[in-house]
Amino acid sequence: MQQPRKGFWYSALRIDRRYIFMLVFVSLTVPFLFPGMRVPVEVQNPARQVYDFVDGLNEGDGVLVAFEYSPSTAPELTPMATCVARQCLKKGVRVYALSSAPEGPPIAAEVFRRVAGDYGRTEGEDYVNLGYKPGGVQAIVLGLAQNVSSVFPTDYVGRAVADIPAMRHFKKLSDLKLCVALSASTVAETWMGLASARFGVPVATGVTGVMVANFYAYLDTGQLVGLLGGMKGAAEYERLIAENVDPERGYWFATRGMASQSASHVLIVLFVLFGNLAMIMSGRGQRRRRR
Amino acid sequence: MEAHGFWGVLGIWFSAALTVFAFSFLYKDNPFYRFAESLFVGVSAGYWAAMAVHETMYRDVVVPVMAGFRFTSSDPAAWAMILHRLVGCALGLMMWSRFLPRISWMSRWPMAFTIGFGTGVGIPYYIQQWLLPQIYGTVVPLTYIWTRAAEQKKQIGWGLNPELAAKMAEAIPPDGMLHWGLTISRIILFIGVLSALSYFFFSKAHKGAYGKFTRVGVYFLMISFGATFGNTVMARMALLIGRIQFLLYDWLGTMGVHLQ
Amino acid sequence: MSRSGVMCALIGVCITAAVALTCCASAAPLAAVESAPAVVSTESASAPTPESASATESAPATESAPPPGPTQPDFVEDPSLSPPGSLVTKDVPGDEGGALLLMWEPSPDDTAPPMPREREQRTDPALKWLPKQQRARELANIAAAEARSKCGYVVLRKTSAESEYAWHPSMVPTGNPDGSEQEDPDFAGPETLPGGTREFKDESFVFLVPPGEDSELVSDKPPTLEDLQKLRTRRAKNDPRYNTYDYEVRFTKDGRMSLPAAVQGVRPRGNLFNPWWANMAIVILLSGGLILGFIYTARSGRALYVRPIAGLQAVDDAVGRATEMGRPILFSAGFGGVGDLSTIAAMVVLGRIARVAAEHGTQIIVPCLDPLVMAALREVVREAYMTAGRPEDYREDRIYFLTGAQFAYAAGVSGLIVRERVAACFYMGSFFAESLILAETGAMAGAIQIVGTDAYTQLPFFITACDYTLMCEEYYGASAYLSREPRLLGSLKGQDYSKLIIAVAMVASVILATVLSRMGAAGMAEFLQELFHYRAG
Amino acid sequence: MRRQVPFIIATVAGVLMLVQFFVPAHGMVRMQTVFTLYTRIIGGFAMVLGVASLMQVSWVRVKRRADNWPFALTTILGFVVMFSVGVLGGFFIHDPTTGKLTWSAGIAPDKNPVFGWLFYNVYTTMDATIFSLLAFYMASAAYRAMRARDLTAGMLLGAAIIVMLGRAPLTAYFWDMWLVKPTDHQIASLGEITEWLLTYPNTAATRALMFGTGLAALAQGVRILVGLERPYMAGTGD
Repeated sequence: MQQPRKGFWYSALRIDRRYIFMLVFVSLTVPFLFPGMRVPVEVQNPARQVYDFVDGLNEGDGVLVAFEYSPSTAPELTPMATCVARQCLKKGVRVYALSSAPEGPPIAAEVFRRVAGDYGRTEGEDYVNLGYKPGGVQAIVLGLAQNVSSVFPTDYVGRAVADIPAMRHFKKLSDLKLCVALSASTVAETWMGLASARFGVPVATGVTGVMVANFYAYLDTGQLVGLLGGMKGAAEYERLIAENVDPERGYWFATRGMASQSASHVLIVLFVLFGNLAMIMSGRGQRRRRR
Repeated sequence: MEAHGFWGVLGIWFSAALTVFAFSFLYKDNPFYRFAESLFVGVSAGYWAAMAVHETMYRDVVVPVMAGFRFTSSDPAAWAMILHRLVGCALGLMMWSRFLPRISWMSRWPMAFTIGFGTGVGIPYYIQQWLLPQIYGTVVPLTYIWTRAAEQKKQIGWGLNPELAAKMAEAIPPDGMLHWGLTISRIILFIGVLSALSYFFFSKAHKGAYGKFTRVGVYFLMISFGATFGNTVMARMALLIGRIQFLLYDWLGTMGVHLQ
Repeated sequence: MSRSGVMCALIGVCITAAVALTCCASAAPLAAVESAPAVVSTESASAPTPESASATESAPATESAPPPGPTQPDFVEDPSLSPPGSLVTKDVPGDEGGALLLMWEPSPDDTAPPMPREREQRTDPALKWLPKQQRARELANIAAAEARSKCGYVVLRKTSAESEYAWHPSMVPTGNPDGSEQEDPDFAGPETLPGGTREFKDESFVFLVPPGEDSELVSDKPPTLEDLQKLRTRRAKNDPRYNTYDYEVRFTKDGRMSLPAAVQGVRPRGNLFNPWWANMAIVILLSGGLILGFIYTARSGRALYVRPIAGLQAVDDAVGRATEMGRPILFSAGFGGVGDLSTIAAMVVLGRIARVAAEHGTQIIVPCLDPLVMAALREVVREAYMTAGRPEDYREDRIYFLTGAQFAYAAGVSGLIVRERVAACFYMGSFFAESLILAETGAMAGAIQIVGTDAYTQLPFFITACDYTLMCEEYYGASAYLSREPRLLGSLKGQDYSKLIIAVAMVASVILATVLSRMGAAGMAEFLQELFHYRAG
Repeated sequence: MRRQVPFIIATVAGVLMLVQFFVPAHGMVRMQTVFTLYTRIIGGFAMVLGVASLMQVSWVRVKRRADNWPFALTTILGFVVMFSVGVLGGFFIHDPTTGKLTWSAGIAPDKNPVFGWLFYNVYTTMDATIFSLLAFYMASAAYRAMRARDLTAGMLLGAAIIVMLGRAPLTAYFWDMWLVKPTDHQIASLGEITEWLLTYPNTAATRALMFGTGLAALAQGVRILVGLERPYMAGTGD
């Protein structure tokens, strides 16, 4: 019964986890020391569907971007918001941003500040940052379906909605052609359930990698028109933007992170394989009961 | 993050310090991490309490009630509005009866209300979100047959750009052909749904042929969990990449080192 | 329970009915004056329906507002153009009462091909399955678009109390439904509906909120009382509870417009049932009925078989091991609120764990995320200690509120696990991203970890890092199995049979759909799918 | 009385909300608004209860000079500063154009410099950093915990590896270069394999889980409505 408690494989399994942490940190940091490196990204269908849907919109249509996340998940979700804003504003599609989280509007403002100037778009005419509203996303969507100005009497900087030219084309939810819900929580599902199922406005979502697998079930039923999953999804969208919309400025944050992302994935896979190999070699496979 | 100023730079240094403190937990538990942790606990409690005071007590109670009193003379409906706020506050105050054990039974009323409300709202939401749409998505013909009309309709619906639409139109085989790939995939999907559902069926012991079938369900579940694991690795790495970018670009940036 | 329970149930039903009636009564003015007296004629005949006195009273000064519409219409009235025929209104079914459908026959001068009505679009196989926006795009693609752009229709509206018609708000680019817009200098006439249009859905109605609830009041620059009064007066005109409405539809061509087809004294109606959700009601009634039925079967004493849930034995083992080692155990009820079902299941499991722990004399630590949950868990543990006959060992300060923030909580608990050298960790409830921090720290500390959660995104980490995992329903099943209540077991059976029904329905529908589509009856297959459709409108 | 009134309240509130969903008439919609308001207000008051508990625990530790009491003091200080700045800052903002404090009704972090500074440099930073610690734990779990002990675990592992490699652009690129292009697309690209895995087997299992979770939630809801479970009774003595 007693297994040998020494040997290379045994000690490999008992290795201090701090070395593992160190390897992770190195694998993520080193690619950033070579800023010129650009990893080619293969575009998948769910991201292409979002791109194609926006591509099919006409100048003057309205798209709502819901910034339902806090800065802690910004590395994954902000590149998506930037891409949507870039594609829409380049075409002249109006973009409306809002949030049910107090952390959302500053991020939206930053995205617009970064993108709008590139295409000569102005706040109020081509895009509006409506700010945030407490009380939960359900109340917001139900209110928007009736009348925007009842939920958002002013925009983020306090201008009355009645004075904003772009808001003439967004009086209630059904005036919009697409909602993009960017979220790190089940809020994206709520947007989908209400805006799409109840009020008939197509919804695309951008979610963190954790939630992607579950959202495929909604993609299949048509509850979503498209899906951006994690930083990879954002990088795919960035590639579509860079190739079709704006070759100068398409590649941004997510693509820069892809080298690190690849390195870390390979590292984790190696960890899994090595750990299993060590388990087999040291004969510790039956130690723990599993289901 | 271009414009900084003194407070901006101080903020970046302070957050960089907190970041390093938090990472130091990976080495071992230490006072620096404890400091960052306890500060975070306090600050987040303060943040949420301030939000509660401001968004609930002020915005939902004080503002409407104060405004409502101005209308009571012209519109009796204002009294009803004020009454609703007061009822809400009364229920909220009953929660505080927990501070006094002798009357703590009063706190059951608001709790009962909250729980009943959540239950009533939750039931239709779950059905609408998880039951019907997923049945709807499963109840499709297992055989997928190409038809030009259906494919082209999809393209109009998606609003594809012309080149892509033309390329896709070329790929459509003649009407009436069975699409083998999709058909097999749909059969797999259907078997997967049924077998995984049967794993969560508690009225029959997992024995014999039925036991094998539920075993298939477990395999599907495991593939799904594996996919979730893979995607989550991507998500967590992305977040760490975000922090590393903060350290490399913003923090080093304040010291005049520009990597980009 | 029995007699007083029945009494209470009766009282509950009575109160439910009373409150429901009260609520419907506030919607009663809508139901009383419905769109029935729609006058179908081109020459306006009967007077508008008189409003109830109370309604006029609470609508602040409707008559004082001047009509905001343009006084000089941009179309010249031309009696030689034929007006559209037989204008009728129809309430939109299954809504709150904020929409009204106008339907008319196209003017004889309208040469454009008729546009399919929304109802017809639903049944048109070419359009039926497209969402609303895509349907509109498809319609616009149809070749007749050119003919349709040559002529059109305009809709004018006024409240019955007003004297002058104005362009319908949705036809005026600046028109807000609340009428709060300024005069637009660029106004160049209303946006007309394309030729061939036969219906128009007026969705511009809004319900006035009680005074004081206006969202303007919470903005940075709250309006003065007078401004707000004016705003409310303007908005009241769009509230169908206080007004009835007169409509005119005119045919337009080349800057001219025909005489109107008019309808007077109509208003939308709030409905008492949303037919689009009938299938949902059936599911709730069927499954709920099955569950209740099995509960009462179980209470009558009949034995109901439930397959053993293996994870539960592990719970007792873990507490036993903690006792041997003389270290505390940790319980986390996750991130659900006190009303969440996952938290309630956690309470049941905690009751069991705490009782075993009390019997063994093992300490139990419960850090909480939610003050309500904390209060509830305290009581659960106290009761467990009482049941075990050791109320003196119960220590309230071991069950405390840590923080409401997710990662502050994760950080706090992981620090706790290391510091207190916890021997067994139980994570029961709904968990999010912090699951890995908790599970990994516990694994590092060498604790036995047992998980029950309905958060399927977190299951892979729990499965890989913990000793035993109750997945999703198994977790709910465990709470039924543990509490050994016949009622809970009964409801588990009810769920099982609901699942069986779903499975049978799916198998039958899929086979039928496959056969039908092979036989070329794809429409029938789609009808089958439609039975499970979840969309509202 | 003490036992039955809460049950009646819970049942009435629950049944009314359930009925409200199917009855779109304005009165019922209005009732939902009012009930939501009640719940929000109750939640706000309950938050005070929770914070009081946290402060009590921390204060006791400071007073008794328990282990690590300075950290408890840090918590209290952090709370006091953030709370007072947040509440006061919610009412007064510093207007940069006039240089005066003005009355306000906004708590938005970037309208209030002190609150914003604490929010972005403490709250946000720690939130993001602790979130990102997960990446390290993930790696450690992959090395120490993910074991192919049997077929099911092997499948979990295999699916995870495929997805991880498929989501890593670099490996997908090399797969494409070495396997897909030489065989003239007879072998699917790694990205396509991942997509298929996610779209079919993954969706199948997700659906089964959704059915189960939805029904379980329904059952528990029914039990609460008919009073077979009374979670609201807990925590109040008696």
